[in-house]
Amino acid sequence: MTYVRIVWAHLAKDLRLEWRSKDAINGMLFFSLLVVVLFSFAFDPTMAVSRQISGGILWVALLFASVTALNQTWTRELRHQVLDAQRMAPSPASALFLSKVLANFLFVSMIQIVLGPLFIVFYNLRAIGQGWLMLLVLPLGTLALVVNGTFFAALSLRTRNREMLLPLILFPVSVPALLAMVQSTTAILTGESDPGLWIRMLGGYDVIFLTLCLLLFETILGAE
Amino acid sequence: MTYVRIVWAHLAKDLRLEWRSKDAINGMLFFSLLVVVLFSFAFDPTMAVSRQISGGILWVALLFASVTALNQTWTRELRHQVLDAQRMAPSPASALFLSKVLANFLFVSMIQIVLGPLFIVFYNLRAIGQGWLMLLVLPLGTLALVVNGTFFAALSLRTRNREMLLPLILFPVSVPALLAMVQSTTAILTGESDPGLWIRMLGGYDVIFLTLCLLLFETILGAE
Amino acid sequence: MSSVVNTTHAVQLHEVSKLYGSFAALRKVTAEFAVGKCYVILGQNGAGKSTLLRLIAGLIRPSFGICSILGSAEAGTMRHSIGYLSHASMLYDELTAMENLRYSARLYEDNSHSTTSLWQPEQVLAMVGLDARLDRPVGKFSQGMRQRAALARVLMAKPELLLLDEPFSNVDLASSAQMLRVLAELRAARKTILLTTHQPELARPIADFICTMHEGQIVSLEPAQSPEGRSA
Amino acid sequence: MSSVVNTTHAVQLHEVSKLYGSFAALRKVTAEFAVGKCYVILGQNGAGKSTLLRLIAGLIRPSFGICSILGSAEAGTMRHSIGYLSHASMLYDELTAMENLRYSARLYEDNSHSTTSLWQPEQVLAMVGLDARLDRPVGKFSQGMRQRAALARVLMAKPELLLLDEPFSNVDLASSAQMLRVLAELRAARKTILLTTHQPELARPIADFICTMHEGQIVSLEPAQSPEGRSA
Amino acid sequence: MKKTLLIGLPISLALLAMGFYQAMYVAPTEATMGNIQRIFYYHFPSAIMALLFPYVNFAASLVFLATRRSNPLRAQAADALALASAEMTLIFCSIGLATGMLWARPVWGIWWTWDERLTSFLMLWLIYVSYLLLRRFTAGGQTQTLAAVLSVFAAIDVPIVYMSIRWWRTQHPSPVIGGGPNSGLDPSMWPAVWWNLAGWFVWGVMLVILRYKLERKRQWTEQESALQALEASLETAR
Ligand code: HEM
Ligand SMILES: Nc1ncnc2c1ncn2[C@@H]1O[C@H](COP(=O)(O)OP(=O)(O)OP(=O)(O)O)[C@@H](O)[C@H]1O
Ligand SMILES: Nc1ncnc2c1ncn2[C@@H]1O[C@H](COP(=O)(O)OP(=O)(O)OP(=O)(O)O)[C@@H](O)[C@H]1O
Ligand SMILES: [Mg+2]
Ligand SMILES: [Mg+2]
Repeated sequence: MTYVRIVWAHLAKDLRLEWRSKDAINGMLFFSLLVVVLFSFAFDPTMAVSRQISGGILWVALLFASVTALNQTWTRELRHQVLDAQRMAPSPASALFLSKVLANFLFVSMIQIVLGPLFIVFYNLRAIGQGWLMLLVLPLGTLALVVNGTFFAALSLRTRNREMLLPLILFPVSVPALLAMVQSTTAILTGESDPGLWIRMLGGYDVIFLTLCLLLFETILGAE
Repeated sequence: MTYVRIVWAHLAKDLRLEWRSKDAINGMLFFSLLVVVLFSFAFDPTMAVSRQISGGILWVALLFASVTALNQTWTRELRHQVLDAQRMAPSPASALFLSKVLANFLFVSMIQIVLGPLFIVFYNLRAIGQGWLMLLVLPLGTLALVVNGTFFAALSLRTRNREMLLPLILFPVSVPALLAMVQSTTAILTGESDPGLWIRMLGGYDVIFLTLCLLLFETILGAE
Repeated sequence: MSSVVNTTHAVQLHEVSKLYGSFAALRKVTAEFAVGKCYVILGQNGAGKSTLLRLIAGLIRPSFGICSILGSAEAGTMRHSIGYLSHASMLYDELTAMENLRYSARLYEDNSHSTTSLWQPEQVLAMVGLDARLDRPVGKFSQGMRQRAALARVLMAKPELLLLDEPFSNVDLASSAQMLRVLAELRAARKTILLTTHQPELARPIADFICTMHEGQIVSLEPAQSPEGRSA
Repeated sequence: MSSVVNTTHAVQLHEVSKLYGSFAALRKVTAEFAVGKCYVILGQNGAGKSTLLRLIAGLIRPSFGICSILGSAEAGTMRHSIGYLSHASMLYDELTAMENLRYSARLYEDNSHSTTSLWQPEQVLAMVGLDARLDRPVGKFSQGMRQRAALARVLMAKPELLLLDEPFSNVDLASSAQMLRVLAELRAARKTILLTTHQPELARPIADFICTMHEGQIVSLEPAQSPEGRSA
Repeated sequence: MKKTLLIGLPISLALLAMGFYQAMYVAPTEATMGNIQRIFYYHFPSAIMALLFPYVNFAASLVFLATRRSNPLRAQAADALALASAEMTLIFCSIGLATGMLWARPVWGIWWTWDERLTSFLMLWLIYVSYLLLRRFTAGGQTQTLAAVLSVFAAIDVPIVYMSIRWWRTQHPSPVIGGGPNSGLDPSMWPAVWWNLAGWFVWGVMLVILRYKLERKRQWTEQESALQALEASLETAR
């Protein structure tokens, strides 16, 4: 119970900060909109293959949007050395991590809710496979991105070239997740293959890495 | 002469800061490699159409890479309010801008020098059109990205969500440039049409926007 | 080195050194700080005062030597009873002082270790002389107001061991006096206080011991000229 | 308001107000600061001292009123002769003090406006009592060392008008004395100095005038008790 | 260090020379690919080595994480081993990639294909580059801890990568040999394989030991010079 309350305290703080400077979320939304438009410039959506590449486009756009957002997650903890206060607080470190994951999950989900329909409109998509499965793929994929992203953002927090480092360590480790996202999305959109395997893999990836991150976060935060 | 010396002073300072954290360059190189790999995960390069979409992929990758880099250009001026010192200095503001553009141009070019060959290898490309024209398209395109990117990074500097805002402003304004880059690259790679018009358009875009930015930068910097 | 009567010690340092590269910010510091006393740490710029406090706070680890806090030599076990005020405010610029305090309170309350309850945010803001109704975010405070809000955050958890790095810098005289009264009360309640400052005359009234640092060493640790009543 | 003999004025403020939202940080301030004098600005936390200095420095613009600097009411024309020390260091953390100064020098030198040459970085570091050979980046300085390096940057351009926001905070006593000697020399060279502080006793020896602020207004601007020799 | 070199260098050089002789002169020329196939004798051992050393790195990192508080000295040693084996992984991985690509160009007509083995091998390379980059980007006391944590992530990620790559793009025909490793290898080629494998193994282990000792020495001199600086400054203070 105490743990839940502490997670909530962290989360409420983050949401309030975000709310106060609302434009973060506005910005992310607009960002994703632009990405969709831009991509349809770069890749002619009327092409026959557009259905095949649109899964990739969706997730690459989301990946870059989240990296930009994730980089900022911890930045506010760095100003005025608030992070030192976090390190000194007696509350469990993993609660801090969990709350950040939740907050980021909320933000990226919000992007998706806008990006999804736009995508469908611009690319004239209609799922040939089981469309409702996307409701499973999207949250699972987002969680995969966000869990590792939040963790590695914390890891690169006190290094030189913070913002540079995050994608460098996040991308290689996230490859299986990205692959699973793209493949299951494509499978659903084209209906050519069964996304089941990929979705189960995403779920497994989420569970494994969330556990790992929760276990190791204390170590990361405590590192001098 | 004085102007050139001041530009050089700014540039030397930036290069020295960059050099001090030497790995920035390494990071950039690795980053571009990652981007290519990720993109080839997301967009199957073995597809028959890959030659048609690779122009778009190359530039979108570059765009994301430069946004990540550009976001950081001004960050170091913000810490400890160095920017206030810059605003108070009697040296011309446009010199500061020019030096930042040069520094960013160097960095993004460096990314390209790595990204280009990698792209060719991973996507198995061979230009059917006049390949040497790429040596014109790449710098011109980069300059277009960098000039506007640096300017808008400065513009969005003291707004709250700095990093989010940049792509928001940068993308719409860059659309003509992006279009020209993508089209000329595709024309060169497929040899199906003449890239001449697009290249001239890129050149014009560069000249116009560089002039505009140099003229307006003082205003931007001085804004309270 | 110190001539403290052997009560339990709040902080014991044994040959503690802190190196940054080949530069020694702390050099074989051996000292004991007794529970319930107020130590005023003086010394030139760069003498190592902040480094010492950060080390005791557990934010940096000694390169050599042992540092035990409130009887425990293991880092992190005594977090709930250490309060540390640094040069930086450790507050969120976008939240008001009240919001900052409420958030911080959550991280310290309901903790199985500590049985004492916390101060109410209103109380502690009054203690440092800030108006609790002020709805301006901390980022728009003046330098001195921010410093006082930072102190409020530290005091709220009612820590046993207070580490205050230049608490009076940028604070006006009236507020300094107010803060001193609070510190005097805390000392009376047998909290241990370690405090650095460049204005010794300000801190003298509450000082039990004056500790002088020079180039990474404690060169003297002596009872203050006017120890108020209580036996050292 | 002021009883300054009418020399040319370094700064003239006419009914200057600065609003943040509906909060007035400065309220109809009218004042004149004479060339070659040293003004010590006192006042509580949040009185508006920093706001006043930032306004004179041209970093923020008045909401109402006119502010003219060294005879020019247009912002930015007098940049080469204003030096401003803020709460922040305005230095690059990754460069050493020398490198920071050399860079800054480039931005001020060879300027058609100013004919006076700059100080050498070594000289100016010696003036504030920092070792020029120190090859540590500024980010790793102690708080007081950083403050002194920041002052060095400001002094280097030999500005006519010096705006110093709490230059002595976090600085040890010996260095404060050193800095005061430098300021006294500058005053002797007829530079104008505006200086805020919460340690009036420190600044008194060089003060020509004491200016007291309260809630966004200048409530008094009086000759200092012991004006050293020179006629006000 | 000298001893390692004295023992390791001759052995590995001898083995490698024998391997070279076997590969170039004794082993028969492959029927379809011709002499270019001889790259195989260098490609295969380095690829195998690149799959071996990550385990060393992982184990060492775990030891570091477990003992960094209780037994700092052992932790330091573990960290040195982790670093050495990571660098060795990267070297062999790069050799494997390079020889593979050099081979692929004449045989398949392309430098690269997204075959499962190639892709997962590339991922391994990427992960270890990011590991070493992290080590360079961080300063002071945190480097070792952060790197060890990343190493744990890598170790858990690599099998997942491998699995997912196997499932990936199975639809697409790829121009790669179908069979498993060594499927169609002529018995007369085996000696060359074994000699080279042994040679590269000894070579790799020797390099790891050397690098380990070098790193230990660096740690040691760093500590020593720090202590000396400390003592020296204490002297002048008196
Ligand atoms: C885990 C890493 C790798 C291992 C264990 C490995 C092992 C092997 C083995 C045992 C063979 C001989 C197969 C046979 O003759 O039937 C082979 C062939 C080959 N490998 Fe690799 N390899 C690896 C990675 C790579 C990479 C990264 C490339 C790069 C492009 C590559 C390119 C090749 C080529 C071109 C051949 C010849 C294929 C043919 O006969 O058609 N390999 N590899
Ligand atoms: N991260 C670091 N890297 C290198 N040197 C450091 C670092 N932190 C502090 N130092 C050095 O250690 C010495 C002591 O610094 P410290 O901040 O403890 O001084 P201080 O006594 O608090 O001084 P002040 O009164 O100016 O705050 C200084 O010379 C400083 O430059
Ligand atoms: N950007 C801002 N937005 C809103 N209010 C502000 C802003 N900047 C300053 N203020 C308010 O203006 C008042 C004056 O601030 P200022 O920093 O000038 O005080 P000061 O006299 O320098 O105090 P101190 O001695 O503590 O530094 C304060 O009440 C402060 O909260
Ligand atoms: Mg200090
Ligand atoms: Mg102020």
